Amino acid sequence: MAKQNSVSIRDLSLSFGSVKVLENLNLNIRDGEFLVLLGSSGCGKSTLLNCIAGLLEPTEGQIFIKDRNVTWEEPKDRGIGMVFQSYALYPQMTVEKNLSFGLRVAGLPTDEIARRVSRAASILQIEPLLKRKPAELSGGQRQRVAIGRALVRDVDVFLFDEPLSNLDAKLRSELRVEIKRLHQSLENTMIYVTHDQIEALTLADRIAIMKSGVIQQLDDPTTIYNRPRNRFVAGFIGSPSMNFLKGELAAEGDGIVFKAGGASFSLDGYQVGEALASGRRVVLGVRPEHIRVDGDIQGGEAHEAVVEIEEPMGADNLLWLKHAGHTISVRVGGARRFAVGARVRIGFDMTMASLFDAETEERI
Amino acid sequence: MAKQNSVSIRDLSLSFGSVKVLENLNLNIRDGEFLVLLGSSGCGKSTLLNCIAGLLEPTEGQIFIKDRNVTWEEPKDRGIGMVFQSYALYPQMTVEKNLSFGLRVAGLPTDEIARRVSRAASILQIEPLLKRKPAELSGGQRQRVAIGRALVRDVDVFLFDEPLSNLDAKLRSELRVEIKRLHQSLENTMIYVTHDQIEALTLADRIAIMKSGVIQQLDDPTTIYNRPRNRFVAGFIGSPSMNFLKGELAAEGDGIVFKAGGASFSLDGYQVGEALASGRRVVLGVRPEHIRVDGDIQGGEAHEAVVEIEEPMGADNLLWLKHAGHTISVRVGGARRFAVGARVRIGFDMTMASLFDAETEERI
Amino acid sequence: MAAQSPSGRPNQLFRNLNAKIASIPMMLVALVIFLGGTVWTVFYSFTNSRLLPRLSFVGLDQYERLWASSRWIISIQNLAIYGILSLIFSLVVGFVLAALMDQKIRFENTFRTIFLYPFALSFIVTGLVWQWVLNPEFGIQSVIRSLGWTSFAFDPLYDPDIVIYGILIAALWQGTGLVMCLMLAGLRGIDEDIWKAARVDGIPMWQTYLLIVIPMMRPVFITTLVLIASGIVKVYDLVVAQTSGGPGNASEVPAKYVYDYMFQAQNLGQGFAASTMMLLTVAIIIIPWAYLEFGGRKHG
Amino acid sequence: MANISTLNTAADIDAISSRLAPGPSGRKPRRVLSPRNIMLYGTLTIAALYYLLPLYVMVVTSFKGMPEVRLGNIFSPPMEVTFEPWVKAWAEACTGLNCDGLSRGFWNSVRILVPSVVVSIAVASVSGYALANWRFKGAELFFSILIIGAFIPYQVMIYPIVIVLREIGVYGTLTGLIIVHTIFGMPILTLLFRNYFASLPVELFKAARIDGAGFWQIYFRIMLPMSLPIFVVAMILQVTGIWNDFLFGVVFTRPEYYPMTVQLNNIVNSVQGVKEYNVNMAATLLTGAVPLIVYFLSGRLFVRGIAAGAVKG
Amino acid sequence: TDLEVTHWWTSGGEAAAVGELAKAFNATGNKWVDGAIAGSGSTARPIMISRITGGDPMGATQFNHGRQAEELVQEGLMRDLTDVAEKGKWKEVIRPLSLLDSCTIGGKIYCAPINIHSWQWLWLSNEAFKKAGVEVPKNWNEFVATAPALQKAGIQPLALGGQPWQANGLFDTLTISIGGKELYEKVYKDKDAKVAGGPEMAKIFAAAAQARDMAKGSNVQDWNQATNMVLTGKAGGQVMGDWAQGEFQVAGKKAGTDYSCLPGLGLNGFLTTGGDAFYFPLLKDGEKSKAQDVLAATIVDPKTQVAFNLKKGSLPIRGDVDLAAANDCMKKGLDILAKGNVLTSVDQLVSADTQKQKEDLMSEFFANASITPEAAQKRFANIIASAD
Ligand SMILES: Nc1ncnc2c1ncn2[C@@H]1O[C@H](COP(=O)(O)OP(=O)(O)OP(=O)(O)O)[C@@H](O)[C@H]1O
Ligand SMILES: Nc1ncnc2c1ncn2[C@@H]1O[C@H](COP(=O)(O)OP(=O)(O)OP(=O)(O)O)[C@@H](O)[C@H]1O
Ligand SMILES: [Mg+2]
Ligand SMILES: [Mg+2]
Repeated sequence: MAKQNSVSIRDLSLSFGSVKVLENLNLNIRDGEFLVLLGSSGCGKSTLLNCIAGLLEPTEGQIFIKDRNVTWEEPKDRGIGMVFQSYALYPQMTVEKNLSFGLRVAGLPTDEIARRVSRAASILQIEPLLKRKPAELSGGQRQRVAIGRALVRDVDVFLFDEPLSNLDAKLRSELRVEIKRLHQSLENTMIYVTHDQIEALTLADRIAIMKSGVIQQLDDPTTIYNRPRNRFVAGFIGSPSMNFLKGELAAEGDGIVFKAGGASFSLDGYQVGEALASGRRVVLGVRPEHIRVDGDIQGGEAHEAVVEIEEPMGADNLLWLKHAGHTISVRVGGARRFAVGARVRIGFDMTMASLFDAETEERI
Repeated sequence: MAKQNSVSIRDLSLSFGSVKVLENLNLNIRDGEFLVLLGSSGCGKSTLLNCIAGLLEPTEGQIFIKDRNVTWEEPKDRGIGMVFQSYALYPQMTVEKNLSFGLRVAGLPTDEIARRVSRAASILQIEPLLKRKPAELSGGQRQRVAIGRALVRDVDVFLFDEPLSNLDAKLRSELRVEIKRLHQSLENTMIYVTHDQIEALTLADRIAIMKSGVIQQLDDPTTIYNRPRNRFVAGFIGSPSMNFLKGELAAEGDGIVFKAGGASFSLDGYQVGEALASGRRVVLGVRPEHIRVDGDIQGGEAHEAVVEIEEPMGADNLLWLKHAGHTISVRVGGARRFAVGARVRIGFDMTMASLFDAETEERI
Repeated sequence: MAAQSPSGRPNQLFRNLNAKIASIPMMLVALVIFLGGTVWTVFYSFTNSRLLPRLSFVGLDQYERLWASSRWIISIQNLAIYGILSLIFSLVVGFVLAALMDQKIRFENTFRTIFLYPFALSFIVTGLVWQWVLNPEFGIQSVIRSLGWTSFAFDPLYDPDIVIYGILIAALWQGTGLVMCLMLAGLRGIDEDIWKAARVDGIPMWQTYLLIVIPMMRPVFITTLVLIASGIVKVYDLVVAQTSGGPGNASEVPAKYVYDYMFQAQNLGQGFAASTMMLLTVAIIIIPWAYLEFGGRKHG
Repeated sequence: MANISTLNTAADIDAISSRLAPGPSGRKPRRVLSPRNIMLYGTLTIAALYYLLPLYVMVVTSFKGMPEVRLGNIFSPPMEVTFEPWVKAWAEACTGLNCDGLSRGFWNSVRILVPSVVVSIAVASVSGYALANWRFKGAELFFSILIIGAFIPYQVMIYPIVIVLREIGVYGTLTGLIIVHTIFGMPILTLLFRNYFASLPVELFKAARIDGAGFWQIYFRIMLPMSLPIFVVAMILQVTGIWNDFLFGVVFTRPEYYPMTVQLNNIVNSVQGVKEYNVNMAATLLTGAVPLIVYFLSGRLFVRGIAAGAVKG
Repeated sequence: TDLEVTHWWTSGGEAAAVGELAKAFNATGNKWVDGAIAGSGSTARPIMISRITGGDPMGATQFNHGRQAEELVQEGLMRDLTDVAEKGKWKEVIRPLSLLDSCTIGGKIYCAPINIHSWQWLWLSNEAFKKAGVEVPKNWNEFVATAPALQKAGIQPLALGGQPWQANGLFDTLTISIGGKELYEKVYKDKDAKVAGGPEMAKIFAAAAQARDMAKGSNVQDWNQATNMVLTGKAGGQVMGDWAQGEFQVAGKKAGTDYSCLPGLGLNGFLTTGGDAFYFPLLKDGEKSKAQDVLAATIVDPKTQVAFNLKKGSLPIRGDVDLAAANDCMKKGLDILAKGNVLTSVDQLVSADTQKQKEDLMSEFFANASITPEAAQKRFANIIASAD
């Protein structure tokens, strides 16, 4: 087995009673990697994380941490630290006590405890808060303490279970940056659960996208974003969602084109994974930012569409267009404004598009 | 009194015991307008909305709806409908009952009730759900039913209290579009409370930004975004936040420049509200998307910076740069990637920047 | 190391050993006392044990005699009347009081304390006090008569037809405060927005309570039901203190039958047969409920 | 400042220059004697009278002399206040040969109460904690049996318990009585604690496990400090239950441990001729004093705890 | 040595009597630890039995004569007093000897009888009859005849407490006093269900129905409260055992002038010999065992007998004591005893179970006027048929 694996999960299955939550899951996480588990609510992310932490017993399979089989070990012996969505700070203890609790339980000498606490506090810049109780902290400060609690334990692997989802948008984006910084300075392995794709895209070295207990794709963010393995991944990532057009392939001229609702789109520039057969029923996926409008169109064909709704979002402007029966969302710069009902011309950037089989929904 | 006002609030004050939550608040909302109340948690948005609905009694002041003084009227007589954050559906009733309950209590004839329910159901596309109970619905469906309950009441004014904040990001963006569509088709007055700026920017005709019970700025989204009245508004709107550089004005050549941390920035193109005096201590605010990097720089001066963190967000790529002691965030296209530690050159788009007085924090 | 087999699985018995050790008292009580005691009781109900348990089996004789006894029949009837009425009244009175208390009233603490304090008193005391208040010679009847209505009659404890209601009055006095508290806690747990939604919809207060709030308080009602129902089945002290089952045997209850036959009549077999019948009734009511509550949602 | 910052469009300025229009403004005026208030406070007051009546009668009677009691009207206040019934109830009333009233039983009750309350709450809270946080196979089954046990009349269980206590050799001792109180407090208390602990965030428990705390460490250092409300509820329930207990106190101990209620029963039941109602009432009040005081001191916490423990089923 | 003694004697006269017993025992250098349990035998007995079977027995305990402790003895939980009895020549002095029979199981003696109680007394309030303007009746029948006059004067004719054993005792008394010895023995000793359902018994039920009408409206629970009604002239009379005597005595009333007593309801001269006895659980502690023997001897001792029974108002268990100090009523009782007109009490003839069933029937019958005597008799016959 490759030595560089920090956490390795083999054939893991877990059921609650008759409900199978995880099934035959395999996952290898490299040393120092920042892995994000992304998936919609209830897909089993927390369950997987709890298995790694030892808080849930797998029904079958094994878990290795640092090449040691820890499947049956107690959470504290696994060399992991965990940060929870609701912070889970001990409400009756001061921040300092919160941080040192685990160490005191383990019976570490006092000066060692003090050293570690002050190191964690300085890394997280919470020194002034050490004497306060959790109730006296703001959300972001609580989150930092929760991270600190994992930090003092000097562990190899950090587990985060949606650590930012209770915070408001502004704080979330600030703490996101801090976690990223922390990872850069500590270089620990981190496994991070979220259902927020922005968090996943910005933080991850690799993202594992889960759906009902199965990992759909495990890749770096760029690949996931640009070359989704299947339609689920494609639709799950990106906001607003990728535009999907149902249609079929047809031979036109000397190449193959995509036909949908009367319009036909040339597939020039599309990186094909397999041979394209005419007549095959497929779905074309194009992200809103890969559709050019009016002046932006750089050659190629153009189609006509009507502006239905305009959503200005500050930096960007989101258009919802009607085109041949489909509603298509398009992202343009924040400065470009359109009137509702206006007719525009659009062009697809096929180099960035995806084609999926209509049946299997796998990428072609 | 201007006839076009749908809701008009005069000198409204409200205290809980000794805590003043709203103080002398004035607000006029035009007929058919979509007004968003935006502000951080606890600033009094819900309180204001509850006053309008008649669920809280103001300590002082008056409320007019359709030019009728409703200050002392019961909620049901005000011609308003309200949608709550937690949906507040009656859990033991079917969707149909939920929608029709208020009408039945009001003693409307059965066929009229049926007509209204089916109209609301078809507008919201929840016909197939009419026989289900709320527990059997997904979050988005519940939200739609909650809106439907306001819809059947045939009211002039719709009040929304953070109706989307319990939903996940994907659903949120979908329902946002639907609410916008609903407004376009109904043309009612809508007052919408949120603390999510994307919602505010995309939905609003006008946004009222609140802070501790006081309205900071009331304007259309573009103005709010591009010409924030003060530093609070500037920092509150936009994600990631506007970059603020503290410095002072200095005379250079025949114009005034902005000097911060040794670097000096020309103010060419900045639309000045008042005369600029050299030596005045000011804060320069520039949004991440108004900073050009390397190749994008279109003339003007350029400054050097170091890439500290790169956050790919799919469509965009967020850079955190170090420049003369400041950390500056910059938004570039998703396709452009930078290595951490790389040196880049940046240029500010002064036409889109804001200058604030360092003391009063008001826009100059 | 990939070869390390899953047989490294430690013995399941020793997982969470401390939790199991700590649960021993609970398990012992459940098994030895409640289950063991029950089995023991049922077992000896088929014997003709007198003062001491003896293993001389008589089949169903004790049950035949039990159901032939008019006192037992009356006890069962009384329990049914008392049980149903006290359930209904506790819930209704408790809920109404709680609803009134929930109107942001002044002196809430005072009222709550007044309603709750009888719960601090034992049934013996409760029975005693009410026996006295209802005593025709000293209590309400005599006071009202002395005010001029000489024909006024209110002596529930000495009238076999209504004596059980006299007991009910005392029982409600003692127990509704707790129900009120539970209901109040339940009401406070209802989402504030529901009230607002109902107001905006123009739904009158009473309909809001009846059609919206009460159905939402199901868990509270269940907890309350368990508390009241377990008290009803066990009612004994109150009857003894108030009427000793009299006049005649008009206010007898099953628990008293059990006690009297076990200890006074020194006929354990008969007492055990009666307790078995009580257990059976309880089981018929409880087990389906327990199944729904605890079996249905295992990992609550 | 607030007004100025809202001045934006011309229309706004128009509206504001007109200021407050005539008509309703501010808080809707309320009559203190509105029908609603009369209904509300009327009902509450009548209910309160019903609840207070017996207490009033007890107090009033306990301060009357016997002749006055015989006069008949139990509701009239004492014409001549006498403390004699109280003295008698506390220190002089006889049962059999002992004429030291309730005073003797009082300390016995305290001696029974304190360890019984402590032990029963300790056992039940640990069980509830184990049930809520350390689920293991069969735990729920035991719990179900326990809950059904709550419905078993005490009288039925006396014999089996006598046998069990005899077999382990603690019959008639204080230990035996404590065990009995623990057993019968178990079902409801365990239910309360289980529900309460289950309503605490599981993540706290998980965090503590990752921190390496074991069963007892989590219980003592994490759970206990967060459970004040439910402990108050349990304490109130047990204090009332145990203090008011008569049956177990007399069946499972010997006279030197007889609790106050036994004395109360003796005083109330050993009547010499006419019942001395005034003494009985004084004795009743004295016996009920401890739980009553506990109530009055902790009523608010009680409601909070009930809300936390009982309602989330 | 300290010896804990449990009993249910807590009313005024009873407590005074116990005081005498304790004094006598303390005089032997031991110490009487009083374990009174109020609320009559039905409350106290379960507690006593639990403690004995639970392995934490008291030093001595009261039971009624009869079969209440039979099984405890059979289980070997009780101390054999044969030695003490022989030393004290109990067989010779105790009268009637049937008292000792019920202490004897398997030829050994297990209890020390302390007093004789007889149920068949009618206590009358002279004051009440004076108020009603009628003669104080001489027997039950006359008493029944005066009832309307008493009622007119606002006086409750017959006081009857609500506890079931009182109704039952009243009925048994009517059986003996109206029905006579033969009927009594046929029904209770021979358990002849035919007789129990027969015409002789029907008369008794008719009388009981009369008594029921006379007792209507006596809203008291305890027997001594009922006695108190007689004592204060609120009621005409009460049928109650000789222990009621103690209440009159404590109140300082004089037999003959303030109240009258009619043994056998003034109809015939039969008394039953119920009463109380002390049993001594088997103890491990040798010292205590010795103290138990001393207490047993003390109980039967003539001096104690006199002192105790005078206070209690019951009759002594031995014929050789001088009760000069006894009042009129007691003397009447002693006379009957001396004549040998004694019957075994119902307690001794039937089991506690049968007694309880009878009690249930009687308390229902006396409380509920809608039960006809015939219906009650039918149920009575059933109980006797299955009696043991
Ligand atoms: N204790 C349990 N008993 C039964 N089913 C459970 C239990 N815990 C979780 N599940 C189920 O397992 C599935 C996965 O749950 P999990 O908590 O892992 O989801 P998640 O991906 O973390 O979702 P979220 O984003 O909402 O946290 C869900 O369908 C859930 O209902
Ligand atoms: N019933 C009340 N009693 C006392 N203070 C209250 C009450 N309701 C609200 N407040 C206070 O009034 C302020 C405004 O509350 P409000 O609910 O209007 O805020 P909000 O802007 O809606 O916040 P959020 O975004 O969290 O919903 C807060 O500081 C809150 O603490
Ligand atoms: Mg989760
Ligand atoms: Mg709010």
